[in-house]
Amino acid sequence: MTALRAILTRALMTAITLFGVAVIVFVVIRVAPGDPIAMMLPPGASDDDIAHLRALYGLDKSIVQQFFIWLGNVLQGDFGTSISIRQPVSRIVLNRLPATLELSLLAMTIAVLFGGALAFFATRFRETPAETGVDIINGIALSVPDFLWGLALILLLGVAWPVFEISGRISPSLDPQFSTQFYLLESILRLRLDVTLDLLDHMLMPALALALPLAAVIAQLLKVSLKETMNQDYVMLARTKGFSESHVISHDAFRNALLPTLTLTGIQLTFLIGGTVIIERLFSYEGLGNLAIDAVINRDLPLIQGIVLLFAILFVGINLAVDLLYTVLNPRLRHG
Amino acid sequence: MSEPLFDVENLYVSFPDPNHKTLFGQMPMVEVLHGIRLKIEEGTVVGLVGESGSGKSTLGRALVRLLDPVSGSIRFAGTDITYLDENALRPLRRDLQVIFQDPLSALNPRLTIGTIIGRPLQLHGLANGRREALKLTQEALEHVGLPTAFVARYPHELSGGQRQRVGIARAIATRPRFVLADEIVSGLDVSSQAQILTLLADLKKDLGLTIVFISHDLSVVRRLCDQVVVLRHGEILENRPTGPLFEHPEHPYTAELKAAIPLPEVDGDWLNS
Amino acid sequence: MSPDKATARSYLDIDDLSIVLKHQPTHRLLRSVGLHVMPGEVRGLVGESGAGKSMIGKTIFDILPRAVEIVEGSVRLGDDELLKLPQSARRKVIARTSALIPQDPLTALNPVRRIEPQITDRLTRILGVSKSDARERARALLDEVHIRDPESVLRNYPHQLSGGMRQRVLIAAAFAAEPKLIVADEPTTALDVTVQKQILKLIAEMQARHGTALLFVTHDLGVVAKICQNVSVLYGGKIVEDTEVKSLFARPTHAYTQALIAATPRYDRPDESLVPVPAAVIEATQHEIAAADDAWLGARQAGGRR
Amino acid sequence: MSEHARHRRPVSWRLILSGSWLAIVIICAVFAPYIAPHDPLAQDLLLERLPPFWVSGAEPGYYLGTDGLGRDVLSRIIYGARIALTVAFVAATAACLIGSTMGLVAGYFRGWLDQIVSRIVDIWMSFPPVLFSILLVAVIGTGLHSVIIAITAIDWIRFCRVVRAETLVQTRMDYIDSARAAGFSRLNILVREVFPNALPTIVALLSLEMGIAVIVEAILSFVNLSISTDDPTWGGMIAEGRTIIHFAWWVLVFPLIALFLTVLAFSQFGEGLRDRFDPVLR
Repeated sequence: MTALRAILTRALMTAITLFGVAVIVFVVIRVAPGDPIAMMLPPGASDDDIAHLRALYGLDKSIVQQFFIWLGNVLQGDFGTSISIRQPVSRIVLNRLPATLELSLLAMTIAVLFGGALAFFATRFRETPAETGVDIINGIALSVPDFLWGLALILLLGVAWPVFEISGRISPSLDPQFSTQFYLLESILRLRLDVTLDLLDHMLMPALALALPLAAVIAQLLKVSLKETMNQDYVMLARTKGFSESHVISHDAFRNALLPTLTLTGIQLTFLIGGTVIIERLFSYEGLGNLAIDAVINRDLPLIQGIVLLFAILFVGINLAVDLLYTVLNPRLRHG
Repeated sequence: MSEPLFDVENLYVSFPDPNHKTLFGQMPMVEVLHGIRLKIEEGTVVGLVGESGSGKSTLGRALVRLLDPVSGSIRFAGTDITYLDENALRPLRRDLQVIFQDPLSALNPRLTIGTIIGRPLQLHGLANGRREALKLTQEALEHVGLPTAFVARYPHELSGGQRQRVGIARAIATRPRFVLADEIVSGLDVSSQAQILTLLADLKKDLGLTIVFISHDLSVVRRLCDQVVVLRHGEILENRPTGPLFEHPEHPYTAELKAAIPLPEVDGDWLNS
Repeated sequence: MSPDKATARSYLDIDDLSIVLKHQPTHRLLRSVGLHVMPGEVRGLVGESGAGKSMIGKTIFDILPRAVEIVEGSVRLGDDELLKLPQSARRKVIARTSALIPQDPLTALNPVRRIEPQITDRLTRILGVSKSDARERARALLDEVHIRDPESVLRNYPHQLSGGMRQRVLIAAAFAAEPKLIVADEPTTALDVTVQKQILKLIAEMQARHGTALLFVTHDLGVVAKICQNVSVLYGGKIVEDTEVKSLFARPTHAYTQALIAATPRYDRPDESLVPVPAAVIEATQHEIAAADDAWLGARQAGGRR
Repeated sequence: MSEHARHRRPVSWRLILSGSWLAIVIICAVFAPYIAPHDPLAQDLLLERLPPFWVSGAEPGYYLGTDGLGRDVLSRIIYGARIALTVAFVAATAACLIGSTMGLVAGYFRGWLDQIVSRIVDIWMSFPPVLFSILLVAVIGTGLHSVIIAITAIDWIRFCRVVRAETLVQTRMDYIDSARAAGFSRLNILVREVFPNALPTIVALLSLEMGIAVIVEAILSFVNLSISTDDPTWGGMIAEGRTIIHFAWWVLVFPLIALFLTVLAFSQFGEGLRDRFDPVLR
C-alpha cells in the first residue's frame, strides 16, 4: 500500500517534471527572435509562399494551440520535421543517439572503475600520505571541468605525443556497413576488432575528459562515506571477529557506503551526459550533442526541441533508475 | 497560590507519521499524547519520567508551545496559550524557558556565547543596547559558575558540562518564571551530572523557579523534584509527591521502573527479582 | 575445559600497559595499567568518559586507532602474548578466543546484512565451520538468548528488530564461537531501564552457563554492584582501585572512588547521593597521576641511557 | 581541548597561492591597457603565427607569439581577463543571490513553497546545462549581457539545491527550537540563526561558481556565441587555436593555461576561505 503510493507519487512528479520541461522548451524557442521561415526560403519569396509554409508548420495558430498540437504530436512520437536537414526529427535524433550513449557509457565505466579504485585505495591507506595524494588528485580533477580536460588531452595525447585521434567517431577509410548505429557494440559482436580499435582510438580521449571529473566525484564521495562507515560500530565488531582490513572494507563497509554515494552519482551522471554536448563539439564526434549545437546555430527549432526533450527524458530516466537501485540495495526500504 | 502556574486539561498531541510520506492529501497522524491532565504549582519542581516513546518530551514541548496541540487546553499563569500564535506568544516567552538535552545541538555553532545569551535579552527589552546585554550575560554566566570571558567563545570550544551550563545560563538570563529541563543530564558523566543537578537546585532556590524536569532515570528525579509524573504510551499513570511515590508506588509500572534501577549496593537477588 | 585448572590462573592478563599519542610520546593515555580476569570471573571496569575504558577494550581486540601506540606492557590471552605476535596471528588468536558485546545495539549490526551471517560469519569464514552447522548453531544460540521464532529472526534485517532484540542477537553472536573471554562494552547504556535489567540478567546467565571470563566495561556503579564480582576503577588512564565489589561499596579506599560512589544517584538515600565530586579530590588524584608519570618518565629515560 | 581550539591555524598555502593568481588576473583585467604590450586587435599578416620567445623564429616583443591574424597572444590573454572576470563576478553573484534566497526560503519554510521550488529544480536539472546556455544565448542574442543572463538563469539552481539541503540540516538542530523558545520570529531565526550557518557553504560555492562562469563563457565563445568574434576572449582564442593546433600550438596552450589556473584558483580560494574563516572549523 505504502509502496504503491510511493510509486504513484514518484510517477506523478516525473510527469510534472517532463511537462514543465516541454513547456519551457516550447516557450524559450517561440520567443526566439528571427523568423525560421524566412531563413528557409530564398530571398524574394512571395508572401503567399511564406503564409503557405507558416500553415504547413502550424505557425499561424495561437501559441497555446501550437503548444498542445506540438505536445500531442510529441506524445505520438512525432517530433516534427527538421528545417535544416528536412527529415523527421525522430529519425535524425535516434540515428545520432547511439553514438552519444556509447561515449557516455564508456566514460561512466572509466569513471566508476577509476573512482572506485581510488576510494578503496585511500580508505585502505587512510591517514597516510597515500590518502593525502588521492585528495590532491581529486581536488584538481574536481575543480577542472571536462571541457578543459578535453583540451589538455588533445594537446598531450593528440598533438605533443600523438597516441589517439583527435576528431571524428570513426576513420573515414573504414566503412563498417553495420546495421545499427551502436558501432562499438556491433563491432565487438561481429568480432570486427579492427573497427573496435579504431572506434576506441577516437573515443578514449573524449571519454576520459568526461570521466575525470565524475571519477573524482565518485572517489571523493565514496571515500568520505567509506571512512565514515569504517568508524561504525558494526565495522569495529567485524574487526574484532578477526577479519582483515580489506575484507572489512569490501564486505562490511562497502554496501553501506555505496548508498549515499549512489544518490549523488545519479545527478553526476546526468552532468556527464550533459557534458557530451561540448566534448563532442571539441572532438568533432558525430553524436547528439554536436548535432544540437549545429541545430542551435542553424535555428532549426523542431530539431532543437527534439534533442532537448530527448536529453530531458534520458535524465529523468536515469534519476528514476537510481532511485530504483537505491530501493533495491537498501533493505530498510525493501522490507518496511 | 490560588491558581496553578500550569493547568493542562485533556491535552491531545499528534505527529504526522514519518513512515507515510506523501505529496498529496492528509498525512496519516500518530497520536502521541492522549488526554493529559496536569497541574503545576508555582515554585515546584515536577519530574516527568518515562521510558523512550512515553511522550514525556512531547508533553514538555507542548507546555512551552514548541509544538501545536490537537485539542485540549494549556493555561499558563491564567492565560490560555493552547492555540496562541508566534506573535501572541512572544511576550510570554521570557517566562517560558527551555534547557535542551544536547547542548551541542542547542547552541548555534556559529554564534558566540555572548550573542546566544544576549540577543534574547534585547528582544524582550530586558537590556537596552549591547553593553547592557553583555553585562547581564556575564552575570548569568557567573550565576552558573562559568568565567565571564566565555562570552567571546564558540560552543565547540567548551566541554560538555560547560556547554550545558551555558544552556542553563541562557534559560535563566531572562529571569523566567518557568524552565523546562529536557533530559539535561543524560549525556553527562556521573560527576558532571551531580554538579548540574546541584546547580539547578540552587537556582531554583535563588530565583524561585518553577521547573519541569524530564528524565528517563527515576533515581535522578528523587533528589530534585517535589512531584513526579510517570508516563507511559502518552498517558499519565501516576502523579504524586516524590516521597510517597517512591515509598509506595501505586501503579505497578512505577514499581517495575523503580525495581529495575540497579542501586549501587551488592544484592545477589536483584537480577532474579 | 577443566574448571579446577582454569581457576588457578587468569585468562586475560594485562600488565604495565602504557599507551601514548604518537605525536606526543610523553603524554600517556593509559598509565601502566594492570588488569586480570579469571575464567568464570565477571570483572567490572569502571570509569567516566575519557578515563580510557574503551582504550583497554581496543587494545585487547587490536583495533587501536592509528594515532596512538603501545609503548610498554604485555597483553596475554591464555598462553599467547599478543604484543609479540605478528598481526595476522594475533587477529587469529583473538578471533578464536575472544568476543565483544558492543555498546549500542542500534549501530552495531550492519543495516544491509541479514541477521544470520552476522552471527555466523566468524564461524564460517574464520574458523572453517560448514554453513549448515553454523546455521544450526545460530538457531541454538537464539534459543539460548530467549528469542522466539529464531528461524524468521535469522532471515530478518536489523531494522526489523527492537533494540532489546538486537542486543540479544549481539550477545548470541558473541557466544557463537565459545570464546574464553568476553568484553562487554557498556552493553546496556543505550537501553531503557526495564530492558537493561533483562539484558543484564541474560548476560549473567550466559556467562555462568559457559564459564566465560567476562570483562564488563561501564560507567554505572549500580550495574557493577549487580553483575560483577571484582572491579577495577579507572581514572585518567590509571587503575586507582582494584578490589572485590563487596569491599568497593563497603570500604572504598581511594578518595576518587569514594567521591564517585557519593555522586551516584540513589532513590533510597536522596540526601546522601548526587554529591558533586569535590575539586580537592580531583586535584589530589591528578597530582598522584602526575607523580606516577614523572617516575615513569624518569625510569624510561634511565632505561634508555643504559 | 578548548585551549587547542583557540590556537591560530597555520598559514593556508591553498589560500595564498589561489589568492595570488586571482590577484594577478584582476590586476591584468583592470590595468589591461597599461600592461598589454600590444593592441589586442591589431592584425599584422606579416607577423602571423609567430612562436613564443624561447622558440627559434620568435620576434622580440611578442613574448607568447601571435595568432593566425598576427595578433599578440599575450595582449589578447590580458584583455581576455576583462570579459572573463566581468562574467565571473556579475553572473556568479546574481546566481548566488537568487539561488541562495530560494534555497533558504524553501528549506526553512518547507510546505507548498518547497514543493514548488523543488519541482522547478527538477525541471531545470533535466536540461543539459551547456546545451541550455547555448540555446538561451542563441535565443536572446549574443553579447555580454546575454552571456551573464544565461549563466545566471541556469546556475542559480546550483545554489538553490546546496543551500536548501544545508538549511534542511540546520532546521533539524535544537538551536532552532531554542530560538523559537526565546521568542524570535521565523524570519529573524532564518536571517540570524540559520543564515550564518549556511554562509560558509554559500561563500565556498560562490567562489566555485565564479570559476564555472569563466568556463561557461569560454565554452560559449568556443562555439562562437559569446561576445563579438573580434573581442579577445579566452574561449575564442581556444577555438581558433583548436583549428590551427598542428601549426601553432601556442595559440591554444596559453589561453588554456590561463583558464585552467583561474578555474582552479577560484575553487581552491573558496575552500580555503571556508577553512580559514568558519568559526566551527577554525
